[in-house]
Amino acid sequence: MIELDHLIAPEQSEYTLWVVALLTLPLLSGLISAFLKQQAPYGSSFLIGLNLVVAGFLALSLWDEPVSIRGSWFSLAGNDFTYSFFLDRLALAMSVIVNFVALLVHLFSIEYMREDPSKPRYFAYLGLFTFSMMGIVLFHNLLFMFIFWELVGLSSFLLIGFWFEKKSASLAANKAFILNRIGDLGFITGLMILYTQFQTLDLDAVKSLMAISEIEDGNWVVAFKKAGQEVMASLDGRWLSAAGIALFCGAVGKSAQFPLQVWLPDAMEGPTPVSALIHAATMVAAGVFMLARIFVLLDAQALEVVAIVGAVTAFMAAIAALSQFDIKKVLAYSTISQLGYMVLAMGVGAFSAGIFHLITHAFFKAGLFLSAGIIIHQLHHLEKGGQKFDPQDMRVMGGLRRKMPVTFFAFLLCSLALVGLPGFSGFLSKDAILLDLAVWADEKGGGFYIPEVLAFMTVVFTAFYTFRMILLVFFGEFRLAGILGRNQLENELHEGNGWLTVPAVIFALLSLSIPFGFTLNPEDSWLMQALPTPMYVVPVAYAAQSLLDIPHETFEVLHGLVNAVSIGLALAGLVLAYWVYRPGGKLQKSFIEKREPVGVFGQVSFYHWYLNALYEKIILKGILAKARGVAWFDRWIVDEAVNLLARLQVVIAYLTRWFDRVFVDGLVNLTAHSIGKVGQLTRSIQSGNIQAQILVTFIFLLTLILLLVL
Amino acid sequence: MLVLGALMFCSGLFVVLTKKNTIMVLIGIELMLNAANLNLVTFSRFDPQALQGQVFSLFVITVAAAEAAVALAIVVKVYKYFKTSDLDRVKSMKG
Amino acid sequence: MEHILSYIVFIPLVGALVVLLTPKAYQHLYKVLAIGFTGLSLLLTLYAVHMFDGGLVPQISGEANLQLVEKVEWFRLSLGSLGTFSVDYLLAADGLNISMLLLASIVLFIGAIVCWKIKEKQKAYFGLYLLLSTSVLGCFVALDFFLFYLFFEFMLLPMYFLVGLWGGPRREYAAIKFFIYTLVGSILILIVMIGLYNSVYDPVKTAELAGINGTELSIEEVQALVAEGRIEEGQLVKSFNMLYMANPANYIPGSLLERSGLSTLFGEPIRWMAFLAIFIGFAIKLPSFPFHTWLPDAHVEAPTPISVVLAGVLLKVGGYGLIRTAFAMFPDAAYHYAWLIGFLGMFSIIYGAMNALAQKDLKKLIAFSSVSHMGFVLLGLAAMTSEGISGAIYQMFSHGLISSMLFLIAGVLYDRTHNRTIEHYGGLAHQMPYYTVFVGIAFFASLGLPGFSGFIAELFVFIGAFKSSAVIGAIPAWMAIVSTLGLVLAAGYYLWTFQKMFLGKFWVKEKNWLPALKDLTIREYMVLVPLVVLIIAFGIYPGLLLNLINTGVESFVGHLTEWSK
Amino acid sequence: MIVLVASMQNPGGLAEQLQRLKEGLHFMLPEIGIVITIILLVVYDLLFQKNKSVGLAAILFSALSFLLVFQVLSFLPEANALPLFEGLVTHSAGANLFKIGFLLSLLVALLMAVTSRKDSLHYFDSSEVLVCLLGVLLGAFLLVMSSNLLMIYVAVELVSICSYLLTGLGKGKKKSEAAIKYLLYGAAASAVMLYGMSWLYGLTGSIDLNSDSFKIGLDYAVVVPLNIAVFMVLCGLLFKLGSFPLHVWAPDVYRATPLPTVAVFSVVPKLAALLVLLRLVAATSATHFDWQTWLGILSIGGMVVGNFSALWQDNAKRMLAYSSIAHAAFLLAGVSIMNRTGLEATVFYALAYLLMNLAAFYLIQMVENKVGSTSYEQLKGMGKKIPYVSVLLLIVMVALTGLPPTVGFNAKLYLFSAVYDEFGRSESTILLWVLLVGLLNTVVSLFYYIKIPYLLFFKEGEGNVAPGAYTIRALIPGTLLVLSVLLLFFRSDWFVDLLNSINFVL
Repeated sequence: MIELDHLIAPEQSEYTLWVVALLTLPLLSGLISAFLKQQAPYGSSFLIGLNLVVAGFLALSLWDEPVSIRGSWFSLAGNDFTYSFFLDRLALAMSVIVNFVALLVHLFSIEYMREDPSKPRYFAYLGLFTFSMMGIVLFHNLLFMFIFWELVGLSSFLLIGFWFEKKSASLAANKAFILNRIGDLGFITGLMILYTQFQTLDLDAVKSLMAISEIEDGNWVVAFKKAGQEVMASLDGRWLSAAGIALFCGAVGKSAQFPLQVWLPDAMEGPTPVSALIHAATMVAAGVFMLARIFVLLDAQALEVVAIVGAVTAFMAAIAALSQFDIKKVLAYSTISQLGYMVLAMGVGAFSAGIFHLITHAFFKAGLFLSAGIIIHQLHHLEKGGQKFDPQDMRVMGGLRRKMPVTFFAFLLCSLALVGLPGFSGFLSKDAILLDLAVWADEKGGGFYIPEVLAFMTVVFTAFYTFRMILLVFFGEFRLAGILGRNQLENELHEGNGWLTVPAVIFALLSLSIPFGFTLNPEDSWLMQALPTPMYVVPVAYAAQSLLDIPHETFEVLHGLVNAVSIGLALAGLVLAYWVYRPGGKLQKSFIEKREPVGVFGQVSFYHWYLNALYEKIILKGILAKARGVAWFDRWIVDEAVNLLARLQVVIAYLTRWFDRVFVDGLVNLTAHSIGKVGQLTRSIQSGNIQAQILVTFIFLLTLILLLVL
Repeated sequence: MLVLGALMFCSGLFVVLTKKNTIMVLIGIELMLNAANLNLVTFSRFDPQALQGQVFSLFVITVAAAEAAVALAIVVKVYKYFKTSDLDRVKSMKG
Repeated sequence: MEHILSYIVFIPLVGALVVLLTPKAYQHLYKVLAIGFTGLSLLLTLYAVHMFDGGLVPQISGEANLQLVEKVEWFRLSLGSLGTFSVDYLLAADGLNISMLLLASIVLFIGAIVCWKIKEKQKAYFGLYLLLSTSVLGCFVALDFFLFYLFFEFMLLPMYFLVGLWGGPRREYAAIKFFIYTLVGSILILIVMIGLYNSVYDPVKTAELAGINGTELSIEEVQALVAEGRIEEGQLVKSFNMLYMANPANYIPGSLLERSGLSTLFGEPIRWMAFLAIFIGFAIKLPSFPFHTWLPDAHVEAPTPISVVLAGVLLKVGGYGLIRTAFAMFPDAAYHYAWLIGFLGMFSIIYGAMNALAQKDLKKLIAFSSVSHMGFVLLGLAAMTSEGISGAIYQMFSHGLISSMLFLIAGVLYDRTHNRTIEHYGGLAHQMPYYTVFVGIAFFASLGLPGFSGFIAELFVFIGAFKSSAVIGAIPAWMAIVSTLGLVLAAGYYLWTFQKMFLGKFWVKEKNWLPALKDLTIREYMVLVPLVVLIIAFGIYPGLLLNLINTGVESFVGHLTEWSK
Repeated sequence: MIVLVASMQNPGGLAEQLQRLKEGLHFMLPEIGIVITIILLVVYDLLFQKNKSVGLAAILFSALSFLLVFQVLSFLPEANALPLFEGLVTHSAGANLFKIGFLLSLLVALLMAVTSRKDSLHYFDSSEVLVCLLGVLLGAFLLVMSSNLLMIYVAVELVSICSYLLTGLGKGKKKSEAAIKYLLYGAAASAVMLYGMSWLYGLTGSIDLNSDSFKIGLDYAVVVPLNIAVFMVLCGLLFKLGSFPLHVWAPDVYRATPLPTVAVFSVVPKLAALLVLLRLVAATSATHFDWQTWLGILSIGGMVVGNFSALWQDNAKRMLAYSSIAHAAFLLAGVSIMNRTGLEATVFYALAYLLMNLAAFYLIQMVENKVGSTSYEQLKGMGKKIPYVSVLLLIVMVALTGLPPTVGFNAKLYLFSAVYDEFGRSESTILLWVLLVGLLNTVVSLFYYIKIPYLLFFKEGEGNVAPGAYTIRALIPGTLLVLSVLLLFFRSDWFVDLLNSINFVL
């Protein structure tokens, strides 16, 4: 019988200090930037760079033998609440990537935020973010993951609302935080369930306990020893699936999955480098990372939910991206849709494919955002003389490739990766996902072809909106000049300097497929091999069929087909996009003049399926109205009820007094009438009349006697 | 005898309750007292130890006299202020 | 230092006397005195906590392993057929109250510092404040019901005057309301107290009185004798000792509240009705829906320091009372009504949050958030699991700190503009950046962000509540899950308030507030910074508190599970 | 008179009867003392023509304090009760305890009179008021001792008549009116009581409550007439107790008479009647007469009427009048317990009530001296002007409400405990209702008791205060009373032990 206390026994390693450093350096960078004032950018960037070195060192030295470090945080009711780091390849890869992206973004920001007076705050937030992100990556304990999960949410809140004087920004920040909170409810519920069953939240322990737990007539039973005596924990089996789904809710919030994805587009209110770091490369990927961590704990039902949600998200977002004007919005929606791919991958059990896509996406999407950032930055410089325009609106752009070749180059490469054309990283990862998806669909059959269909349609749309973006931004003539009526404007526009371009170019180069292996078959990519898909540990009765159990031939058979279809679809997308938005094409013109797309499809797409409307106009309003109702209820019903009691007492008092004085007379008059036939005092018996009082007293006593004696 | 006592008591009570004139009321009270006296005296016939009742009644008579004296004094006082001994008119205090 | 608890409790009283004796000419000294005396008792409390050994497992239903005990027989009455009953002066600490004592001393000290704003009738004010301090502190360490009730009742008058004399425009209404409400509660408690000490005897003293002990009798032996009815009632020593009351073996056979007693009233077992009565009594103080309506008024009208003390400590008396009396003495009834209590807790959480969502007055909002957060306490208690109970206690502690901070920051704004309406401000972050930082910290702490003490508390309450159905079956799991909604609502009302008041373009309703709207003063830092430090400290190292309460909670839960069947 | 009765009772030799009387007299010293004081006063009043007040006061206070000391010294808790004068009166420790209380209250009342601006003349310019007061005192003394229907009647009448006079003395419409009403009401009540007594006598053949023939007679008596008779007797006592439903006279009388007298009225006759009632209950408890239910109902009625009527008052004096009705009801509740515990709880409550009430009246008197009236209007905002007295008043109000840390709390606690205990024993619902209504009424009473501090401290008043601070001499008694109210909370065991040591013979 397995002993819980052994599972969560403290572990040490000579790398502990390094890990701690890896975790805390970013925090430090955040803190110092508060004091460095104007030097903050360089200081914090340096520390992040340092951290990258640490990460690299750890990655190199621990790549083949993962280390786990564990200690006790505190104990409650005999349960040890442990903290534990687990540096397996996943964690190492993630920490390298996070630090890498963070570093480049820092450098980029040095230029991008140069004029902003509150730079220190900005870099402090960035540091805080990197710190909490590293927390999620390094900790191997659900409780700690949740803690840093929330901290990430906080830092994202702060960064989105960085320009807080913009109402829209602060509102977007609130939205992001609250929607994430909703997701986190699920996370907490998951924690409750797992803790109730296993009495620990340490992932290692949870996994090994999950491995020995069984399903006995619908009950999820696990037996283990704790502090010597046996513990026989048993819950209704449905809680097992519930746990998986609940934890997944956390991912839904964080990685902007349906139905909580609406916060991500608004999050673009934040500075563009932030969007690159947080809302493209790292934080939103945290959901996927978390799914990867709990991958083996998910049972069939949970996985199905995950897959479907992922597919739906990918599709919806792709549709939404089709008709946006704001370049960042397009990128945001494409991010959502790509995240959808990753989640879908996890859902179908394509663990390594999902991670692979996460990583490739991190690079090319960051590249896209940075390039977009350059454009926005440069356009921003054109604002002068009160001539306001929205530098993110693609309708003011066009023909930029002439003036900003480097940016164009970077943007193009990243876009191709996004579209997923052979030779680019995106191709490999997406191909892997689609292949596994196809196999999964074939295995399950029936309605499970729908995700596949959605995923493949998404390929077309992705290609379409990507090229639409490129065409609108870099080709045709520079429309802003026309709008502002300053013909020489184009000459004032010029390429961003090295601070800006270098990071973008680096990302561009990383979105080629070479870094991941010179091949067209994702199987051969070293990263895929480095991160093999693990086996599920959930009880067999509930476990899904693992892709590893499926004979390799199946994949071989489908591979060519999937390749062909996806490439074909992508090209179709390109052609379609070119046909619609080619420079001088009248569709492009007509489109550009329009304030917003027409037609049902256009509207649905532009308004992202009206999700916002649904949430804000209906649900939120409803809740607020209900709140007011409750407040009214409290004030006028509950409170008044109390006051009423107080009043009631006064009423009683009045009644007694009435009884004491008035009723006396009433009775008196009454009796007086009756007696009055004999005596002649009917006229005048009034209050204060002693006889009356005596009389009533006696009557009262006599009635008492009658009541009690007889 | 007892019946007579009871009758006296009731009539006394009745007088107390119905007559408006203070003096009459006092007389009513006298009646009640005397009813009690009557009882006492009557009962003391069956008294194993002799005559307790009769003694009691003697005391009652004495006390009653004292009471009456005080009462009349107060009535006079009342009459001084209210110029009447009619109880219904004697009311300066409400409630 | 064997009388340390007495010192802690009565030092403020001494302070009150000193203040009363100090002539008006020196009234600038009053605040110094108040701070000094509360500070002194805070120091002693810290020392007591330092001496407190968290390793000892206290016996909830007996005096074993009590710490810092002071027990003197106060008086002993022999009321004929009621038998003798003895009232002890019994102060002691165990895992259940040490944390509350610590909290009380801290908050009272901070409250005393905040009192510098009070300008008029200083003598009376500080006298009453110190009086209040004594009664509150006493409430937490008194383990004799009579003594406890004395302190409990004695909180009313100072509070009544502090709210009624130094409060806001509707202060009198608020004060009366508070008074009446709490009095109703304490009357209910009184009924039960009478019932209890009439049914419970003190085995030790009984042994003495009954003179059985030529050879010293053990408690068990005495209990056995009584159970066999070999000691007639006249010889029993009825006890006010809360710990003895918690032990079913100390109930006189055939007494109304005897555990196995079948004596019923209107068809319900009297024990259950007694539990309900005492529960309501403390639920009013807590407060829980539907007994909470005094809280918003009292908070809104009370001056800042009093709001701080009210939210920081007085509410906790309710929770502590529930633990110490209702649950410890009536485990079976508690178990029977756990569903109801849990539901009330859940409902309060959401109901309070919904109310807060609709408030326009900052203080009202905070008040309702208190209702919501106290709901967690009820939920955790109803769970009857160690996680739940620890969570409840932790929640009381952290809410004590956080709500104090919230009321402080509300006070900061009110001092400057005498206006607390949320809509009247915008973009204060431009004007008062550091203030904004503290507000942000307070808000995020209160909405349960990890890293702050509130998170730990709420997490444990949830876990415990969920676990309950699996281990003891007190409340269903869905209550925990539904209650999590409270987190989102909290995020909602705090963030929107924050956004309305502090973010966006700078804007205030009255132009003449502008000069007043300075950033924090050094005094305000002095009270805010320590709170922040504490909140974070208890947030990232829960062991600080848990090491004190763990054993207590464990044996308490053991007690519950043992007797709730 | 004594001779007469004695000779009636046993036709033994006159000599040993006289012997017995002599022994008896020695126990009657306090009463004799009072009588002597009365005579002294009258004589002094007749001898001297002008400014007698000093002398009168001197005589009075010296006499009273002498008596008080005497009583306290001669007070032996363990003393067995011994019937005197052929069982006409019984000399018992319980009675002595009450006597001490009476003396105390009379002293306080007279101190009030001395300090009071308005009334001091009225009290001390001639002997009559004082004589009446002493008459009341004497009556009360006899009443608490009397164990014989005859004695009860005579004592009650003595108390009553003196009270009528006290109400009537002095000028003013109100006084005379109140007096006549009081008198008629009282006379009627006592007449009824007497009639009841006569029937009791008839049914038992004895007027000596302790005599065996009385007890035996009760057992053989016919139920219904007996009950009616007992009830009629009860009426007279309720009247003296000023308890529902024979309370209607109280408010008017209280309003018409000056505070010191009210203080006496609200304490002395009440408690005397209480003790007699206890005695009567004890004597007739063996019968089918269901005391518990009757008293229970009466006390519930009293609590409700008293408390809720008090809510309406706008004058501290009348408020206290009604509150005294409520307290009388609480006492009845205690009586209705009908066991030793209940008895002690009741006596404890009675004496606590005595203390609190005296304190309350004394302090109200002090306020009146400053403010000129006891109407709420005048009390407004006095907290700032006369802080010390106001704080004392606050404490007393808390005590009357029955909250710690005052003796009022213990009193209520013990009373309710006793009720609860008896309920636990007998499971009789009426007791439960008494308990619940009682507790409820504690809340209700808070409303009007707290109103006084509320007015004193919270309200801003324009009422102006008479110049000059209180003299220490005036402050000391009030302070002492309040202190005792507090002290008896912290050491109520002293008191209870005293009660335990006393063997009440009823």
